[in-house]
Amino acid sequence: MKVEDSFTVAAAPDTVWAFLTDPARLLPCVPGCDAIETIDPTHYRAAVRIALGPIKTRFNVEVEIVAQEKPHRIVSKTRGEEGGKASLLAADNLLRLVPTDGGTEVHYSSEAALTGRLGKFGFGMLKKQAEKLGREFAERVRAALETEPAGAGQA
Amino acid sequence: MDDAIDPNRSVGRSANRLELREKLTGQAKYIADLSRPNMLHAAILGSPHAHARILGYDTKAAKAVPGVHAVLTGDDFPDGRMGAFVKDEPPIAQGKVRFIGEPVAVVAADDEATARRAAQLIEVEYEELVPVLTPEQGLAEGAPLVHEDLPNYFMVFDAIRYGNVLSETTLSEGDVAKGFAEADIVVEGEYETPAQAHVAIEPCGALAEIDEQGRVTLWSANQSVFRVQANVCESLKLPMPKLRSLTPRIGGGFGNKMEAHVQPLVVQLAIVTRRPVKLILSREEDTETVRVRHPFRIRMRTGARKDGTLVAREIDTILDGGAYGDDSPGVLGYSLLMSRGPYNIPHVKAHGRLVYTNKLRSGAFRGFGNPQVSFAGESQIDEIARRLDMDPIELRLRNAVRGEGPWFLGQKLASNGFVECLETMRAAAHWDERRNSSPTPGKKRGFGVAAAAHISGLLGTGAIVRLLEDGSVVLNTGAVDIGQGSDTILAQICAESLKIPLDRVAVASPDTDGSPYNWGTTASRVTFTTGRSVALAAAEVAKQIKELAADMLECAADDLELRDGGFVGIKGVPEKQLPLFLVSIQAHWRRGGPIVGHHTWVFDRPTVDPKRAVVSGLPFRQIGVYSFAALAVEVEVDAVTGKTEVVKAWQSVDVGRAINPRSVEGQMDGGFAQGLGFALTEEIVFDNGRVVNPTLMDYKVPTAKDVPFHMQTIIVESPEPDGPFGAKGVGEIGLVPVPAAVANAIADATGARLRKLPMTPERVLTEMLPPETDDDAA
Amino acid sequence: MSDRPAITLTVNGKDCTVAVDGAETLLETLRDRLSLTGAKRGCNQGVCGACTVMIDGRPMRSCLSLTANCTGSDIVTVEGIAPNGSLGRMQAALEETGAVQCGFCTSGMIVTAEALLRDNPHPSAADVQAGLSGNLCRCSGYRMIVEAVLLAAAGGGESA
Amino acid sequence: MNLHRPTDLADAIRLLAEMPEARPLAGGASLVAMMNARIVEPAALVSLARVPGLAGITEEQDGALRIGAMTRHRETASDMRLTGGRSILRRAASRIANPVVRNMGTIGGSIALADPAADYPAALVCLDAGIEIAGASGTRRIAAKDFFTGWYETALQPGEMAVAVHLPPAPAGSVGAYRKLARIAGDFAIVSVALMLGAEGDRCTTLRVAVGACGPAPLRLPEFEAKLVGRPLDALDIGALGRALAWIADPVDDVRASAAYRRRVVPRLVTDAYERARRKHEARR
Repeated sequence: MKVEDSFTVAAAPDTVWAFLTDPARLLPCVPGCDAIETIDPTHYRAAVRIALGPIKTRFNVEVEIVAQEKPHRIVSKTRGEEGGKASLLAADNLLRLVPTDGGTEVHYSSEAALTGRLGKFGFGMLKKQAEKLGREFAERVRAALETEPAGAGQA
Repeated sequence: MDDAIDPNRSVGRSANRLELREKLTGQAKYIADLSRPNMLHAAILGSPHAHARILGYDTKAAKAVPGVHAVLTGDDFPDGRMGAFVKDEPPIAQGKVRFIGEPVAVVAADDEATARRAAQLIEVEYEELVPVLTPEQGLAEGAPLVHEDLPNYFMVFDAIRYGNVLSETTLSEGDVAKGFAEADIVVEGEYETPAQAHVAIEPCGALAEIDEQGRVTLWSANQSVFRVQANVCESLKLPMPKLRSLTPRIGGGFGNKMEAHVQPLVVQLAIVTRRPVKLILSREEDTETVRVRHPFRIRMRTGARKDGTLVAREIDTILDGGAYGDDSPGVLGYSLLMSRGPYNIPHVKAHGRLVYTNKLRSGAFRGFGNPQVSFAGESQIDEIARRLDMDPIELRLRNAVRGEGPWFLGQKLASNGFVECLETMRAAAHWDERRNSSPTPGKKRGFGVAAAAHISGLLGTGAIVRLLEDGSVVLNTGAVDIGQGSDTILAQICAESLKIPLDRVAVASPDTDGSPYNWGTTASRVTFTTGRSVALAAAEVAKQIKELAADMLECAADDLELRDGGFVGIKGVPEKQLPLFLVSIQAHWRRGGPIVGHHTWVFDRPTVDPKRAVVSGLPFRQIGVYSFAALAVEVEVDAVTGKTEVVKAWQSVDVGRAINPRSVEGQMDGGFAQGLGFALTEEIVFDNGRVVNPTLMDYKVPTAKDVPFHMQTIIVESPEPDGPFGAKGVGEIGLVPVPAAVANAIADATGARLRKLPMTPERVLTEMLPPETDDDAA
Repeated sequence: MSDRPAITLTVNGKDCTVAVDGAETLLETLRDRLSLTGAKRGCNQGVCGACTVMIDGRPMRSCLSLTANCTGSDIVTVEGIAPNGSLGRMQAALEETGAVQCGFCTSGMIVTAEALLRDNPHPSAADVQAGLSGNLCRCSGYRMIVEAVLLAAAGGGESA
Repeated sequence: MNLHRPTDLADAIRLLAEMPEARPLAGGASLVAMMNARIVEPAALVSLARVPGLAGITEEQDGALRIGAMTRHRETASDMRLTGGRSILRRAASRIANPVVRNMGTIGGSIALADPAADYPAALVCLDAGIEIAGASGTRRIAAKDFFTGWYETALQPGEMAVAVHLPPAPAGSVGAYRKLARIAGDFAIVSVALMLGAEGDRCTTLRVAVGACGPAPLRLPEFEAKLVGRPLDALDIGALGRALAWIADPVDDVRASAAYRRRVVPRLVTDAYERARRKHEARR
């Protein structure tokens, strides 16, 4: 299942990069996420609440930064599981920042696979839900960056 | 129906199933209905990855769950390898996982819920590998290997194998370049068919029990107790006498239960726990982990002269074999053998490659590769007819293989009712007057035909017929009745051979201890090959009866005959006869011992005539005899949505001799319905190797409302000298022509030529009306 | 673990008391506790129809019915369609037409068809096709099963 | 897991309020299927089987029909009071799954699950139905169009349950059409269209069109419908409404069909449903 989209932020790529690589500032933008734990600069751990229609569950996920090229692209892997491994999530993600007039275009794509009990739930709906979460994330990132005083993130 | 029943005539009569009453009253026992004292229940942990190395297991938490008796991983299994053509499959994933859902660990516990809960607590450490998700990826330069050990695997034939290619087969006759040069028109196309799920309504399962000597008795949903025995013993490195394989009633097979599913897992659990262990797959597990019909990509071109004479055909196919070899090399070879179709085409070249991928294995499924190539071939015949403005039945008649053929590669046909099939189908369907009625408003109506041939035969069979003290008979063949009715048909052949009423024949349940070898209920073979063994074994019994009766009646054995109702008497002297029970008693207590007839038989006429054909990589030397069929369908395509409905169907089938006409119709009806699903709705969808639609909510098979009630079968009888009473097989052929007939009817209705299955409303509408033409909606 | 209250239901005319967890389905109770294995598990999602039984006079999916929710209900399974040794009209008609192949769908098919005939004594073929559309059969292509229902409706296959 | 079988509505509501992890159990056709697949594992169930007053269809003083939450699809599919424009609901009910499942499934259970591809949502939104909801703080009623809020999401708050559907009288002389495209008999819809048409002579007086299975909730464009009201039936640009509905559609790509196909089929099915309704109207005159 591939999810991809892009959004534009009125901030320079460096600013966006700094924001997206700072767990503390990123945290409030991730829907359903209460904490991000930094294991080391390329490994993070988080718990995410997910609601899929009648299903309400939590995934424990680990994100590994596989490659990065500041401030252009981040390649990462997400691996997660529900409690008791009823479902497993695996995603390969690519984030690209492209400078535009007065801002940055953020492209993201993720090739994700969900196996186990939730993998049996309507495939189309999962993708919609993932897209929706992506849009919420984008909305929050933009809101955060565009309302922040200029340069706040560069400290 | 033939209601005036002569109890002494069994062949040609639509006798009821021997086991009918138990099925009508809910008493028939299938694998899930069996249980043994102290039985444990098993559950599987499946792989979440399509391709990964297994680095280690942690089973502590699972073992600590109260009620859990064993937790086994790949480390706890012997490292044997099983497979019908290539020994490439371990009993459980070892070292590597090769498809999502592949069992990596199993648990036995007091109940199913506990076993499932414990299975989820098993930790497996993986190193993910790049998966091969399509055959094209598998063929690419530098592709990761699904089986690094392929060159070292034992194979039962001299396969051409390299990289991810498990088998490459090439068959040719004549000179295709020359043939195409002679053609006035050439049709060419690329065809695609999906993975289809068998959906036997009974999911797979098995129950194993071990005795104090360490011998295991195994009941399982299967199509061959002998293939079960071979697969379990090979994969678990178990001496064959250590395993006895039995069968309960089977709730449909269609190929899904031919090779192994969970049998090695439950046997190993029984060995380790020393207790009976049962495992019944859920519908989703069955769909995700057992096997599917091979997806094919077929490039085909066919050349014809202006007068409709076919001159050349060339086929190139790629088969998605999935993660293990299973029956795949056979499917490849057989599909190519069938790719010429039942036509005389002088110049033919067929080439195919079978590629490993990191997906659920493909295997045997009713039709065995033939429905896929027939979809392409019979679509092209239709296109040629359209291009030449010829009637499609006429075109087929003009090119039909007649008389003794030969078939592609040179085998001569001893029976051939193909032309009669086409003609009787044409008459039944009122084909020439088909446009006389008007279609339903809002629907585009079309008519399509397709033809098919299919073999019945292959490999070893035997039969033992034993005369009981009272003159009745017990028949033991080892052939598993998977629901298609073979027990009844074999009993009919036996009864008729001995001139005794059908109710005097009992059929022994297959048992690897006591039954003669039977390769399996597959390849439309049981009536033809096992039936032949039954007839020969019964003849042996008749011979012994006559020898003994000759002494008792003081005459020559040659002067004796079997008489209706269970008698043996002197020819021409009606009053001189003995009931069989007297002969049997004499045998049991006085002389020679009980009368037992035993016969084995295998079809052994060669498939290839080396003077005609050039062949490489073909996995069989002799295959069987040919049944024929012709099908016409009437479809209605919804002009608004593109949804296709088949409203009527007429099919003719040459079965040599219908031992049980109603069972013949049952096979043809059922094959048609399964073919209809393949044509219109059924497709296992993979997403990065994961089966997206394993449930019956998402994977849709036809319901009573989707299959036409108006479905007529005409039985053609062109007796096969090798067959019992002239009979040939009918188990698969009904499915074979359906996709092409429907595609041809859609083309007739709408002008749209569909080359990809299933022919969903979306695909039909897209071909019917290119998207840009849309706004003038209905 | 929750407590397992004992509940009573009538199965094929007999009162049965079972102690079940709230999540236990009637299909499990029938098969595992009452040894009535005529109803089959084909999908456990209510799609295939092999588990169909009569609950309070209506055919329902036993795999979608929770036993604890059937307290006091009257259940009839294929084993209870006709008294011992005899066949109901639908069973007799299936015998007559030879529609049965593997038999795995047969129990559910019989229960559904019995109710169909009760509600619509003179169905058309299309009525029967619609009425049986929730009972999957992979062997027969349905034609002979539909014929059997029509035969039963016509009074054929009436049996001892 | 405990199954509670309260015998009055207040008890049921109280149980649901006391146990936030409990779920109400109606016919079980969807919930038990999901439990069997371990997709949901509720801590407790509150069965509505013995709650009086929840099953059945009753006529109210204003001519509205009240369909209790526990009314089975079978009953809704055969209630002959559902005529004229309201026949849409009867037809939608008759297309759900198959006869056996229709003996089990209920309207309340179906709408509470809010599967976007189910048959009721579009029909109810087309019919301007109201949903009666009960909770610890009493009952409230909201319009069907506000009830379906997202993918499998509804306006039900924790502890609340839908207790009835209210169908207002359809305009006199209105007719309905329900067009469902599905792969196989009884499958969920690829696209469904519910359309109500009222006319005086040749002039359209009412037009309502709701499209199902093409987004998180049924699609409707009341302002666009209003623009077409008053037009002559044979000069009413139904295709434009269909295209507008396709434009706002947000369908899924799944095993039933692609999103692109669903969008493409919407105007075609809307037009076809309109033509069917128009023929019914003509036949009445």
